[in-house]
Amino acid sequence: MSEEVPPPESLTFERKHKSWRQMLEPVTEKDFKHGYYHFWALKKHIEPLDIPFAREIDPMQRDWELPPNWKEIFLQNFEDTLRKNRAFKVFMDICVRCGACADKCHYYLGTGDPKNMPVARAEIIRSIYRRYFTKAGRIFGELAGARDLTEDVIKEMYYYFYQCSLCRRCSNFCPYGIDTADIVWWGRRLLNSIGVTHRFSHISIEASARTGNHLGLYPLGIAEALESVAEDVYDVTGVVVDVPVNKKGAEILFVAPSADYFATPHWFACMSYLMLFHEIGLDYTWSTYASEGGNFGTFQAYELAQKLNHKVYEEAKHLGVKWIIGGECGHMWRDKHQFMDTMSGPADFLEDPVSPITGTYFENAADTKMVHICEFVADLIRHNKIKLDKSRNDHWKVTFHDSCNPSRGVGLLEEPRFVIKSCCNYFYEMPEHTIRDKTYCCGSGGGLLTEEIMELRMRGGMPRAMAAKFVHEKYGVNMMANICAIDKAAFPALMEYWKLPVEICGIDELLGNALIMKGEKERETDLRGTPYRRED
Amino acid sequence: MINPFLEIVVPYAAFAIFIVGVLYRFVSWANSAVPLKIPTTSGQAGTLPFIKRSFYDRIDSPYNKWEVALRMLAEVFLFRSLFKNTRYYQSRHEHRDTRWLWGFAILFHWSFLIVLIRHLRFFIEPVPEPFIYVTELIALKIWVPTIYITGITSLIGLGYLFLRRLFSGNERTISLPSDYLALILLISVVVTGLVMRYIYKIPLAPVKELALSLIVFQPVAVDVHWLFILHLTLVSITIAYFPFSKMMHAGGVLFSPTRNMPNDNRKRRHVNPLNPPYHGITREEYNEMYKDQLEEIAERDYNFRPEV
Amino acid sequence: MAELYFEKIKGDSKGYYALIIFLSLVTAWGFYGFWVMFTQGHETTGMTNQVIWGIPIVNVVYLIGASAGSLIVSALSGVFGKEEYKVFSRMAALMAALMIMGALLDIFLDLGKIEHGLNTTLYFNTTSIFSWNAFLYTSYFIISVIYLIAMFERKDKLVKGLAFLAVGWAVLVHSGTGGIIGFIYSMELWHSPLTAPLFIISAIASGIGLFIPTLVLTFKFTNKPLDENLIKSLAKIMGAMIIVLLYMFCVEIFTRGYVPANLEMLRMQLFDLNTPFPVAFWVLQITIGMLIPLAMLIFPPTFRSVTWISIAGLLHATGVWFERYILVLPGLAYPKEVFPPGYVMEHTPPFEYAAVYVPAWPEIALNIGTFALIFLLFIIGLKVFELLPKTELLEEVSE
Amino acid sequence: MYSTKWVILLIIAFLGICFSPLIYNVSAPGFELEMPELDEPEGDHCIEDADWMEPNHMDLLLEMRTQTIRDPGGRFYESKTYPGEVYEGTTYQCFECHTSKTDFCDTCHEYNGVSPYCWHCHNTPEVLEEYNR
Amino acid sequence: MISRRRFLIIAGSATGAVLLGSSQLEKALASARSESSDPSKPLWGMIVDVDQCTECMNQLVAETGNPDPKPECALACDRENNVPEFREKKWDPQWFKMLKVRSNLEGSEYLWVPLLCNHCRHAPCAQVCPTKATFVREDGIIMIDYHRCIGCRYCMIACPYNARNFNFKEPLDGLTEINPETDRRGHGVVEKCHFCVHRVDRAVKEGVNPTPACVEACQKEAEKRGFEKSALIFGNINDPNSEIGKIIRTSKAKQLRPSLGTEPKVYYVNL
Repeated sequence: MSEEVPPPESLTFERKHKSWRQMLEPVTEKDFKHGYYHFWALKKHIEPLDIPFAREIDPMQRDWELPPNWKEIFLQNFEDTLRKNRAFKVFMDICVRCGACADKCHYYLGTGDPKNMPVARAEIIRSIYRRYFTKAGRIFGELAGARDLTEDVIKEMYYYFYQCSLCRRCSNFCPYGIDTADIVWWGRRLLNSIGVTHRFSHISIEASARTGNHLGLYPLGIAEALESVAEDVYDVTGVVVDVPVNKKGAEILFVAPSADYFATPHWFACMSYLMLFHEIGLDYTWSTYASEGGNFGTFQAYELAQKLNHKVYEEAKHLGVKWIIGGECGHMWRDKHQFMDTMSGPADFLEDPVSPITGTYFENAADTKMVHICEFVADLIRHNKIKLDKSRNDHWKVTFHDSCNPSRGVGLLEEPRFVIKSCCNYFYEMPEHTIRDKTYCCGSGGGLLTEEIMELRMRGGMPRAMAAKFVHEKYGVNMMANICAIDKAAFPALMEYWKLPVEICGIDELLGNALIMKGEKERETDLRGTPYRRED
Repeated sequence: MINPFLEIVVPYAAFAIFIVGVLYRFVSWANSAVPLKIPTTSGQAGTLPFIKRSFYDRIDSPYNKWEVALRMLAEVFLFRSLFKNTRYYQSRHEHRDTRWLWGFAILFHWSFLIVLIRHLRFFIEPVPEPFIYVTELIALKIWVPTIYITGITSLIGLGYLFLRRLFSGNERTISLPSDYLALILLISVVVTGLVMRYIYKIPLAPVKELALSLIVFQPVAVDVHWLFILHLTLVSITIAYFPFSKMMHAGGVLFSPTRNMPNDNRKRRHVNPLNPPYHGITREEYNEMYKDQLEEIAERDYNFRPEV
Repeated sequence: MAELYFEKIKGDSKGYYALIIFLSLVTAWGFYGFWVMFTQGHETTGMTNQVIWGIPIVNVVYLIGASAGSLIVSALSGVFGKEEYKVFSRMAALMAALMIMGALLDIFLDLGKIEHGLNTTLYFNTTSIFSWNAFLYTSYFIISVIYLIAMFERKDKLVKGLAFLAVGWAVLVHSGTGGIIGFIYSMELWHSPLTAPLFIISAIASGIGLFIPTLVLTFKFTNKPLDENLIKSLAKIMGAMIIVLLYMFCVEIFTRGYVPANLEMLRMQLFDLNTPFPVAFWVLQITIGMLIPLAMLIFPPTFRSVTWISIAGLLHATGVWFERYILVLPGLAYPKEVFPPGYVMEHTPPFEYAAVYVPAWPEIALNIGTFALIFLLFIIGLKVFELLPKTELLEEVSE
Repeated sequence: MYSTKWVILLIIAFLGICFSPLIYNVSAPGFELEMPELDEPEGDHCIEDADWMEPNHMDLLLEMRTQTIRDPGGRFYESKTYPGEVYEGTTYQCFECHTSKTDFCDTCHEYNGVSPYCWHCHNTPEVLEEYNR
Repeated sequence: MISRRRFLIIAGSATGAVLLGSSQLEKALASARSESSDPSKPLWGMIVDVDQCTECMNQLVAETGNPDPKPECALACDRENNVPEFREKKWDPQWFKMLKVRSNLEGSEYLWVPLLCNHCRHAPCAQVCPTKATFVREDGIIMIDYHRCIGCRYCMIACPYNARNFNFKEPLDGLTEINPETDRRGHGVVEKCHFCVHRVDRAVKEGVNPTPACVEACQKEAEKRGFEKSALIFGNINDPNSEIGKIIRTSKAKQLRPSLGTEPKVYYVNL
């Protein structure tokens, strides 16, 4: 990776200021930069997903082999989208180009490319809207900011819609609440309709549609992966924990992103789920059919999102559980919070989410019946149902990275902080404008967690890295907690690239470290094997 | 100068276009479905009782419709989101609050609103005494040849909005001719108004007579000054342009799903009227596909215990 | 020195909101007082055709002084190179801007025809010190605001330049304000070349005096560690200024008193117990306002404690308010000697010896409301702007 | 149409605001489209051309007032429309022809929603009548 | 240590300020010296014969039994200029005050001395007015532009003669009769005697000698009481042949508070 991406010292962030006419000229494959554009989707991935016109090309080639009537299809779908989505239609109409969103986008800050301003990103498609769906655009053309739909425009859309991580930071600052992420999301769906799409997320969507998880693991593979997580738990704590899988009649279904039992540092968070559930004696089960909380469909299209999140409810019905707990994941929680109930609900076959340990009724999840692990844990801690030894995390000076989706899509800000403060002695916030609702993206969300755009990811992660650098230099922070699987995957590379000795963890890992279990041996290392210093 | 066309036909046409256009816009927006409840949550959501939510959290992440109403009011009248604006200093990788845009935007919008309200004196008869008193008070009447501050401040606000489009690099890049057009129209309306008020004074009684006759639909072509006809024509152009331009953001903000919906997604289900049916592998198909493996899991009694 | 970062306060505690509400109510009361004055005329005040300026003007003079004091604290780092004072610079600059704003507001709301008030900007009378002051005050306010913005934007060189400019301007503003009193040759008790320097000295002293308790309380309520040595050296500056002040009072009174014609008016100001002036002068200004604070600064046990220093500062700030009172009012209360020496005028009211002036409630409301407004905006400012130094690092070290 | 209830509410509010002047005018007692006739002044003509006076009288008053106060000879204003005719620069000069403030000044000012405050200090026939009975 | 460069900057700006200030001063001095004494350019002034006033007032006191009566001249002023009268003396605006003065020696007799605006040549009020609402007219009358006055009351403080009054309340409340020819004032502005400027202007236009209301009343009163001459004389100081011009040129007339250098145009004889 590193040999492809220029080192951080050599990056420049010069902002180019084009004229409005230049902005209307599409960026085509001639200007595509290596490290910025995505690989093309493979037939085998998108054909099972009913995405039409599957073909395998190189985006750098001149001819994109668009279907002959692509324009009609695109405009037809455009009109359909306007009818189906009020947000999209309103956002097409009401932008005043005040520029409040411009320097809110981490990709704009990282690349200086004016088309990466959220407003300009939306203008890419808005110019088409004006040309074909408004009178002013039809009559005045370029003067009204309208332009014809050409193959070049499609190329530009492909290039820039896949340079957005759907983090919604711009939406937070827009005086009209224009959500560029929403525009890009529906824009990607439009591109899908003419077979223009990228490779990365479709691999996972296809796998998840088939096997239930993004990694394409088969049921036994999942169970055995979880078993080895339990082995690691034994190694550290000396406690043998059970891992219920597909257990019918359990009270609670637990859904986590599949990376949790596959990748590090997700793994350590998974260990502490097992430890926690064992410790409080929760009657729960993992599932192999709904083995994935994450939903890469939410990066692509409504239908694909629905395809993936439907399984959670179907599995809950099948296993006859009462309600559901979801693990740490960012876009998963946007999906579970804002999408799943609408797309696949209602979940009236489940019971009210009441914590069997504390008796707390999770009123805010009354209809979806799905509770975030942080809410669940915060409730346990609040009622003193688990014993915690904060000093076991003393070797970590922790900061918390609000992942975009839980903060701007769910509003989950205080619970994670409550959990961290209960588990750690040293907790420091990053600068005010980079946390909570103003949090920065890791630079790799929204389907961008792919190797070929490493430079874009490193540049886009720059603001977050700088915030981390600030607390690292000021307080000696060496651990960045978060509640997002993509963050956990993206940050180690980002921190390495920006030369920050900051480790990444899920906040449940901190919980697992601090959790005092019945019958545990004296721990010599924390969950990730870092030995505790002996004071001899 | 009597000109029935400019005095009667143009204003009526413009007003009709304005009303019909705005209603058309409202209805066309309303004709689109709202597939998802997607509020931007800029604060702590409603959650467990011991998690404190401050007043700002209630505005920024509303949990019920009252809090949504509060959020919309703050958004419409105080430009709440714009108030949170920050600036990124690339050289130091540092953020600061920046409220210039907010300040001048709010200066313009409020001043202009007050100017509009004060214009009511031309459209109503008899003008109630308290109305004059109150509007003069809020319009900040000062000096002995009276000057209403709001007229001046709305021009200052517009001037700032215009100049930033010219001189700020980001702004120049994203500004379209239509952005300038809207500003130029408003500026010319304000300038002609100010000229008539302070520099080249024109008889008022015919103006009021014309305005009244228009508003009660008994149009009379009155002999008014050409400056006023210019003002009236510019206003007509502006309001006729209104529904088809970005100025429609005034109504659009009310339709913005990221702001006008409560963040109670998991508490109350949002129904998508056009929700497509599920296409994909059902649990039964899945059972078929991975029969062997699932059976093995069943054999282990659905419980995996590490061997130690 | 490592770069200093500043932060806002969270400001969502109950106490904060209670304070906001309390100060807003007081401000509203002050505004009501103004409204009564505005709609019913100055008959609602205690002023007369003889004592034509009352405590609102005393307040104006006081606030301008305090503003300069604050600004000088703020500029200590920029102008005098005392980097350690940078922690206060933003707060102090905001305080300075707010106080000059309060002064402008007071002077404006005390006008008889407020709706004509902006005429001062249209017509400029070069021979009028008041006209110059209208220009100086507004420009001073603008300079301190720009200075503040420059600090927010971290334009260090600009900040330094502006600090020089602002301090220079503060001296000008004070000389100007001194001129308002000192230039008036129709009244012996006002006409004095010493007024301008005396003004600057007491401005520094009272500005620091008022700023110390504000600072100590702000740091206390925001749980920030405060370097006591900084407060102590500020207090030392204040002490030195008090000594200079006492000296200048002596010079002024003796110079005046040497003229036989002035003896009677000095007797009224200093010894006539039928007037409020001797008490205001000897007890409130000299003893409580100067001598006791000075003693507290000299006496080691009290000098060691920041609380006592704050009290000393507060006492001195109060004392200087009465100094302004003595500066403005006795001159007005002593009738002008219109006829040649040797004549006695049978004084008809209100042109009489020791003319009575008892402030009425609208004036008092206006005064108190102004202070409430200043502190209201100050605590709102703490929430909105990055004013307070980030000091967790210090905590870390002390652990 | 979706969320019909809210949209209809919005449309009603919008139309209500747009047509509020009409609604007020229709419902207000004493609505008159044209300005009521002004009191016929005595004398042949105004200081300057009457048509010019209508929009510009305040400027003339302002100019006359400045001259009257500031110029030793400025109290007397020579008409530009009618050369040779000299008028004294007091507001009371106006009332020699326009014998009523209520029927002349106020009629027009009220119609146009203007409230000058000359009469807080300057005398009007009405005040004189009240005080000099 | 102050650097050389900084020193130069400071020194430069200080010199500039001094130069600017001195040129202003010179201009002011020049204007003070070049006072015109062209008879055709009138400079209005007044002479008060204190003996006559005392005589008249003593008679008036004897007639009315009121120790502090308001003489005809003051009443005429009130009527002419719509000066209100209020019961609370501290707010009562008096343009023309009749004051009781005596020598400070035991047993001296009282004099009655009228005090009105002294119309100084170098008027402190005009000097300090921040808006030039108070100014010295070419013919020497100190005028107040009430439309411009902001009510700051600094002029009252600067006036050495207590000649100015502030409108603490609405004058209409204290009026019983209104002279249509002059304005009233609103509350919140400062007012004072202006030598009945409307009479002066009219007289100048007609080419006759102006008489302010008080002077006219004084003449009538003198006639009534059978005095040889009236106590108040108004006229053009620049004209050596006018009555006032002659008296002033006898050098017997005194100004009040001459040490201030305000040079009033109201002169007192027999004071």
